[in-house]
Amino acid sequence: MTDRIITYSEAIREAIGQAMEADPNVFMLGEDIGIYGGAFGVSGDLYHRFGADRIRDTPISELGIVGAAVGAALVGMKPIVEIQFSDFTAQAMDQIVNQAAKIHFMLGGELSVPMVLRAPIGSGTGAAAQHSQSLEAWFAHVPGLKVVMPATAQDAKGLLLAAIDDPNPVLVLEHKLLYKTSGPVTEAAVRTPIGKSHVARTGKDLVIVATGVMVSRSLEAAAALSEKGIEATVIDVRTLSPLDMEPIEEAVRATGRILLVQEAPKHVGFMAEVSARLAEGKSLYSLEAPIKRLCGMDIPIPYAPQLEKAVVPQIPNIIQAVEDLIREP
Amino acid sequence: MTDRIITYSEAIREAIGQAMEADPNVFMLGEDIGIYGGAFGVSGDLYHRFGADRIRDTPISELGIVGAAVGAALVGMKPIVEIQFSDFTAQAMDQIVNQAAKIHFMLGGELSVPMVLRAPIGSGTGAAAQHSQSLEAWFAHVPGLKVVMPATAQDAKGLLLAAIDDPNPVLVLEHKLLYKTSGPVTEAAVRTPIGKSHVARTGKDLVIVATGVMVSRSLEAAAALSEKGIEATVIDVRTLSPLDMEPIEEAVRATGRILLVQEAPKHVGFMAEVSARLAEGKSLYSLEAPIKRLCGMDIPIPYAPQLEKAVVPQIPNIIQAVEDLIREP
Amino acid sequence: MANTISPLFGHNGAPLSESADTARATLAGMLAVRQFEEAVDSLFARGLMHGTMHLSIGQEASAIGACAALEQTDFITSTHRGHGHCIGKGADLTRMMAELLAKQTGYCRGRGGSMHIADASTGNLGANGIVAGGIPIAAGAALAQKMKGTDRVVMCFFGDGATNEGAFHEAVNLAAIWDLPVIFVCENNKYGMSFSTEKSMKVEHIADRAAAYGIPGITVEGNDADAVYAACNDAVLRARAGHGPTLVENITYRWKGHSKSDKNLYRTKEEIEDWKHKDPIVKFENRVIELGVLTREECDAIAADIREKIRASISEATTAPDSDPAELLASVYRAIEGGN
Amino acid sequence: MANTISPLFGHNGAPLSESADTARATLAGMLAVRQFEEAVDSLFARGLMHGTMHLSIGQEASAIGACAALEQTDFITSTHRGHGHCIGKGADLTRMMAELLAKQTGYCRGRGGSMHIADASTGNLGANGIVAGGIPIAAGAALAQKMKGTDRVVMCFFGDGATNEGAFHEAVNLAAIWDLPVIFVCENNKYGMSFSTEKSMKVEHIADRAAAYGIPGITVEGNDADAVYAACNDAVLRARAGHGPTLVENITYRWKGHSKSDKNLYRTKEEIEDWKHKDPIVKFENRVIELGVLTREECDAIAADIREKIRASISEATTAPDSDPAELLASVYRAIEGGN
Ligand SMILES: Cc1ncc(C[n+]2csc(CCOP(=O)(O)OP(=O)(O)O)c2C)c(N)n1
Ligand SMILES: Cc1ncc(C[n+]2csc(CCOP(=O)(O)OP(=O)(O)O)c2C)c(N)n1
Ligand SMILES: [Mg+2]
Ligand SMILES: [Mg+2]
Repeated sequence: MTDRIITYSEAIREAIGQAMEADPNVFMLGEDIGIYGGAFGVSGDLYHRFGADRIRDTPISELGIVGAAVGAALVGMKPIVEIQFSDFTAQAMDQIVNQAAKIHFMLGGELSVPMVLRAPIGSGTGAAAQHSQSLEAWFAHVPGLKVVMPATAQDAKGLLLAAIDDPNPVLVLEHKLLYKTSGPVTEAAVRTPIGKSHVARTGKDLVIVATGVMVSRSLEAAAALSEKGIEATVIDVRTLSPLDMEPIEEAVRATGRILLVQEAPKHVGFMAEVSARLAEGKSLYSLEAPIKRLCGMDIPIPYAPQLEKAVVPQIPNIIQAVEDLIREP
Repeated sequence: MTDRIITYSEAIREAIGQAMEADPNVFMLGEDIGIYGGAFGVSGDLYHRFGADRIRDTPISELGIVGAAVGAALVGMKPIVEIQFSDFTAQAMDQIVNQAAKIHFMLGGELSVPMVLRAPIGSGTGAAAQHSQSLEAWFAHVPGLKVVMPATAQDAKGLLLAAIDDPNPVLVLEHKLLYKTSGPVTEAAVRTPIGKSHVARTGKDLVIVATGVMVSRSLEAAAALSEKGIEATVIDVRTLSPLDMEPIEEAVRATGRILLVQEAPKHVGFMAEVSARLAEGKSLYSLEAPIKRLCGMDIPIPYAPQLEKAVVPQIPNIIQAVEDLIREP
Repeated sequence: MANTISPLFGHNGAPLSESADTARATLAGMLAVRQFEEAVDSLFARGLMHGTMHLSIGQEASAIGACAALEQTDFITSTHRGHGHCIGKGADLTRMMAELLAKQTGYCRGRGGSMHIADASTGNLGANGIVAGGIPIAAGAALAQKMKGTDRVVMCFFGDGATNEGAFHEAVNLAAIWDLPVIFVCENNKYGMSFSTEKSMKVEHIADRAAAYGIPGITVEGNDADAVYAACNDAVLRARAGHGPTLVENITYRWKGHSKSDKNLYRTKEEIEDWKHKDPIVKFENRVIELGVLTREECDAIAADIREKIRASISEATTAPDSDPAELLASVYRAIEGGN
Repeated sequence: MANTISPLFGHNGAPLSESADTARATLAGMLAVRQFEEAVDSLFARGLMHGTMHLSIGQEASAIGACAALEQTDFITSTHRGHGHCIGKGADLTRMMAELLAKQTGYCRGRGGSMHIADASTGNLGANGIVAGGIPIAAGAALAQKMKGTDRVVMCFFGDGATNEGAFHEAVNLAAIWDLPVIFVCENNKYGMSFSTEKSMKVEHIADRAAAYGIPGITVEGNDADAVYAACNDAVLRARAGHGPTLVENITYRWKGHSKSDKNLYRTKEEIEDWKHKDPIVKFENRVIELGVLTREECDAIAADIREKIRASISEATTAPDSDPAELLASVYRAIEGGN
């Protein structure tokens, strides 16, 4: 099968469709995923293809829904839960963290929870503080969960398929601003491996490590920087837990400079971990400049468009940060 | 007034009592805090002193309780919520994170949420994975919350009093193993300032930064190391958000070596932030060895006593880590 | 100068349609909600407003009839579909409009937008972007009243969908066991987004759920401002007298989609048309004219007056300064008096 | 060799006390729970067991009577006070004891302890340290049965206190709207820790809460194994026939404190004594002897047999290897077949 240019949303929908065709135990559970087609239109026509039983609309009960997915997974189903906004994982934290993440270990290893939880993250839609968070750090901190953040349409499909295969609970955090972006996606059900960081661009002067929508912003920044003679390697972390540091460390050894970019607030965010891993290993000695983080400000996401833009990294901020970093002694 | 040796629990109770005497708007809300005296006996006789109205027993409804505290705080009360185990903050995340943390900012600044949330953290009591977590990293990552972790009886009192004064929502994370430990505590209602790290011990060879029960373990380790000729500075972070890096950076400049110790799982934990702050500043150049983190393993807390001990740092592990660190090139 | 409708406070319990003053205030309130939202709808369509928007057009009798049972000093908590509640409690239309236009003069200084309007001066503790998020908060504000010994009550608005959240259950139970002065007003517009109440619950009425908490539950024709007022007034009196909460269910309907992205696939055109024939404003207007309380001309004059207020809100808000990024970082925490 | 009591499966609905076989099994089950917990209590008191422990002594008729309505292939979810449920579903007493003793041979390899015993082979999806944590899980397991078209049911145990959690509300509603094959068995022992049901809710019976979900609710004398069985058997038949969930409330009482740290300040000695006179085991024993179904000697023989099993469980478990730290890191995630 071949590649076509489709959107990130379409790629997710295609993955779910292929998984549901291949395995009768796969089903979807979520608010307004049926005839409405999903708050962001992701489930689309799946309801018409698979029916109300397997594309199962629910009441507004996030804790109940996730718990039901845990229970179904325990007895052999493979539920995919859609949480309308990742902010509402707050409602379901007990089932995600105290149940799903711990059951396999805590109950002695016989049972497991092959559940996928999809949730849109991020700001940029004018939806304000309760609908715009990037909470990946919470989940990455919880042993027993796997956390992926697809940055391209291909990975939106591939990581989701891998997540569905996985016998463990996997959170797939999708960035809202990516849903309508397009890219080449294989028609075949090709998996993107969970647990591998991806080198999206190679350059000799520094390495930019990014997640989610910051990957494409970093690539655009890198393209602009290239015209100024600065060549950046860009690494898409893709899986936040378990984290693959290998290509990041290699790139640091090669370039000596690193910029870490995330949308989430800086304080105790995911990129702190990447930084800490570098600082506690041999890579430390390859650094020619301090490790730089460019993150969201430690502020709830505001509503006004100019404020919303101001609190998370934009392409010019990345370019600026790289230029500053290159200038470091 | 003078100092007495009292327990960490007694110090908390004394703080609450003094705050309730001083301000009729202060009250407590929580499960079994009344005649039962609290799951860990912290509220003790407060019920008899202040009555069922102000030491208010609740049904098992964490989300409802925290939400009620938010509402009461909005209209001028100063609620102190006790969550029986910090693990059950998972039930209340929406009210903590989407409401309490954001209201002041998101609603334009007129309203605020002067609420205190107390919750026991940590392992060591054989209560297994759902009753032993250290989730401070979650809360420290949320703008709008303040997070403190008292490590001594004096700070258990002083930080709580400061938290009650604070017009913002403050989480006070108390370590279960500390409740029965004792120390000198001023009788007067002396505040421990929120937002200041504390140098608990000074030594020239390295700095150990710790939180919660790891502070006393680090001090004990430091005492043992001293007999071997190694002198450690020990810094008690005390406030995780907002974080005061000043004394930590100063100690790094003075010693060149740093060990970060936390009980929580390592991956994307709080100490990653401390490490990242050092690695992105000038302190990086003072390092004579990589930054070392000694953390809980990335594992749910197991029940068996030997397993439970094996997964979080103990005094011998700290000593070992220091010796390794000192030996680094 | 404030650009508000003057809400009714301290009314004596008689039907709103019975006297010219109350009829006028009620009509003005409902028209203000309608026209405010129509204006917002059009600003949005013309690309002059961003974000998302949840309109309560068709539900005006619920907000205005319910708020008419309150005193100035009482509190409300509101929802994502909250413009009506704000206006009913006396919010300044210009500051509301400014908020939606992301202006520094808006209720939230442009930080919150439509879903987060709050107004301490009128006792509005805030709209909420989280379904059911305001319910525990309302219980807590009511607990505070009880502990302080005031006679203020809290009116808590939420939708039918919200009653499926755990927050509803826990909070209503707390209010019940503590006899808190709170009125739970469920605006049952038949859908939580696309999911109908027929599918989301097995009971016929939301009010049936009161049985689980041992409190009274009442189902009301929610498009009849008089009926809503009567039920809420009873509930307010109960609450103020220390007899605890009531669950009031206003049966109503939203004419517009759930939000801007709604294609209305889950309901029929006929259903929407049917409900448009039950327009709460037309119903009330016809009644007061029939009763001879107001004339058609008087009603038209009220509408014209409101139109002027809405127009003023737009022009004043449009020329206000944009919200200011410079003050953001210092706004996350409330500063401690005297420093820390 | 497995050290279990043989639970009743496939019983025909007649009272458990009516035939010698069912009477024997019921008595054995209740005695096993009682003696297991008494043994655990004493091991704990002697410092041979660590952590905390929630004993169900006094509540045995609820667990055993309810499980008697199940088939071997049915599922249960349980609670922090779950020894009775495990035993009722057929768990191996030695593996349970080994778990409490933190042994590698325990149900959870010593990783979970008392609050986390699960047993896939008997359909026990796990005790739970989180109050109400198992309720949504039960709904989900039942949803799976419905989707797969099996005729298996899920029995979901929880306490009175758990019904104040949002999880209860959301999960029961899901089960109701989808007609899921689940039986919600509330063990109402009058207290959630120290907080009595009189204080924690305004309704008289937990079963009253069924009204909010449009499902049947029934209050049962929970210390009468026959009554519990009858109510649960009806509920199981309903569920298996596709008619959805039932809320069964077993009124019972725990003799011991909530956990090891309980000083029983919230209840009177008299209340505890009163309930000891309603001992479910004595009640059942007396009935079967009175009915002439079993003799006193036969009853004593059953008790002696159970004592032997419990003794065996302790001695086997005590000599088992401690749980192994070496395997921990590799146990957090289930390995992917064929690698990833
Ligand atoms: C906890 C949570 N879940 C889901 C949503 C997304 N959402 C916003 S409004 C809404 C429907 C609410 O329905 P209802 O309570 O009936 O209010 P209505 O919109 O009909 O006024 C949903 C699902 C949300 N904002 N919060
Ligand atoms: C979410 C949560 N909140 C609080 C607790 C602490 N806790 C454990 S058992 C218990 C009482 C439970 O009462 P009930 O549901 O009636 O069960 P019982 O103990 O009476 O069998 C409490 C408060 C918990 N484990 N989980
Ligand atoms: Mg609705
Ligand atoms: Mg109980």
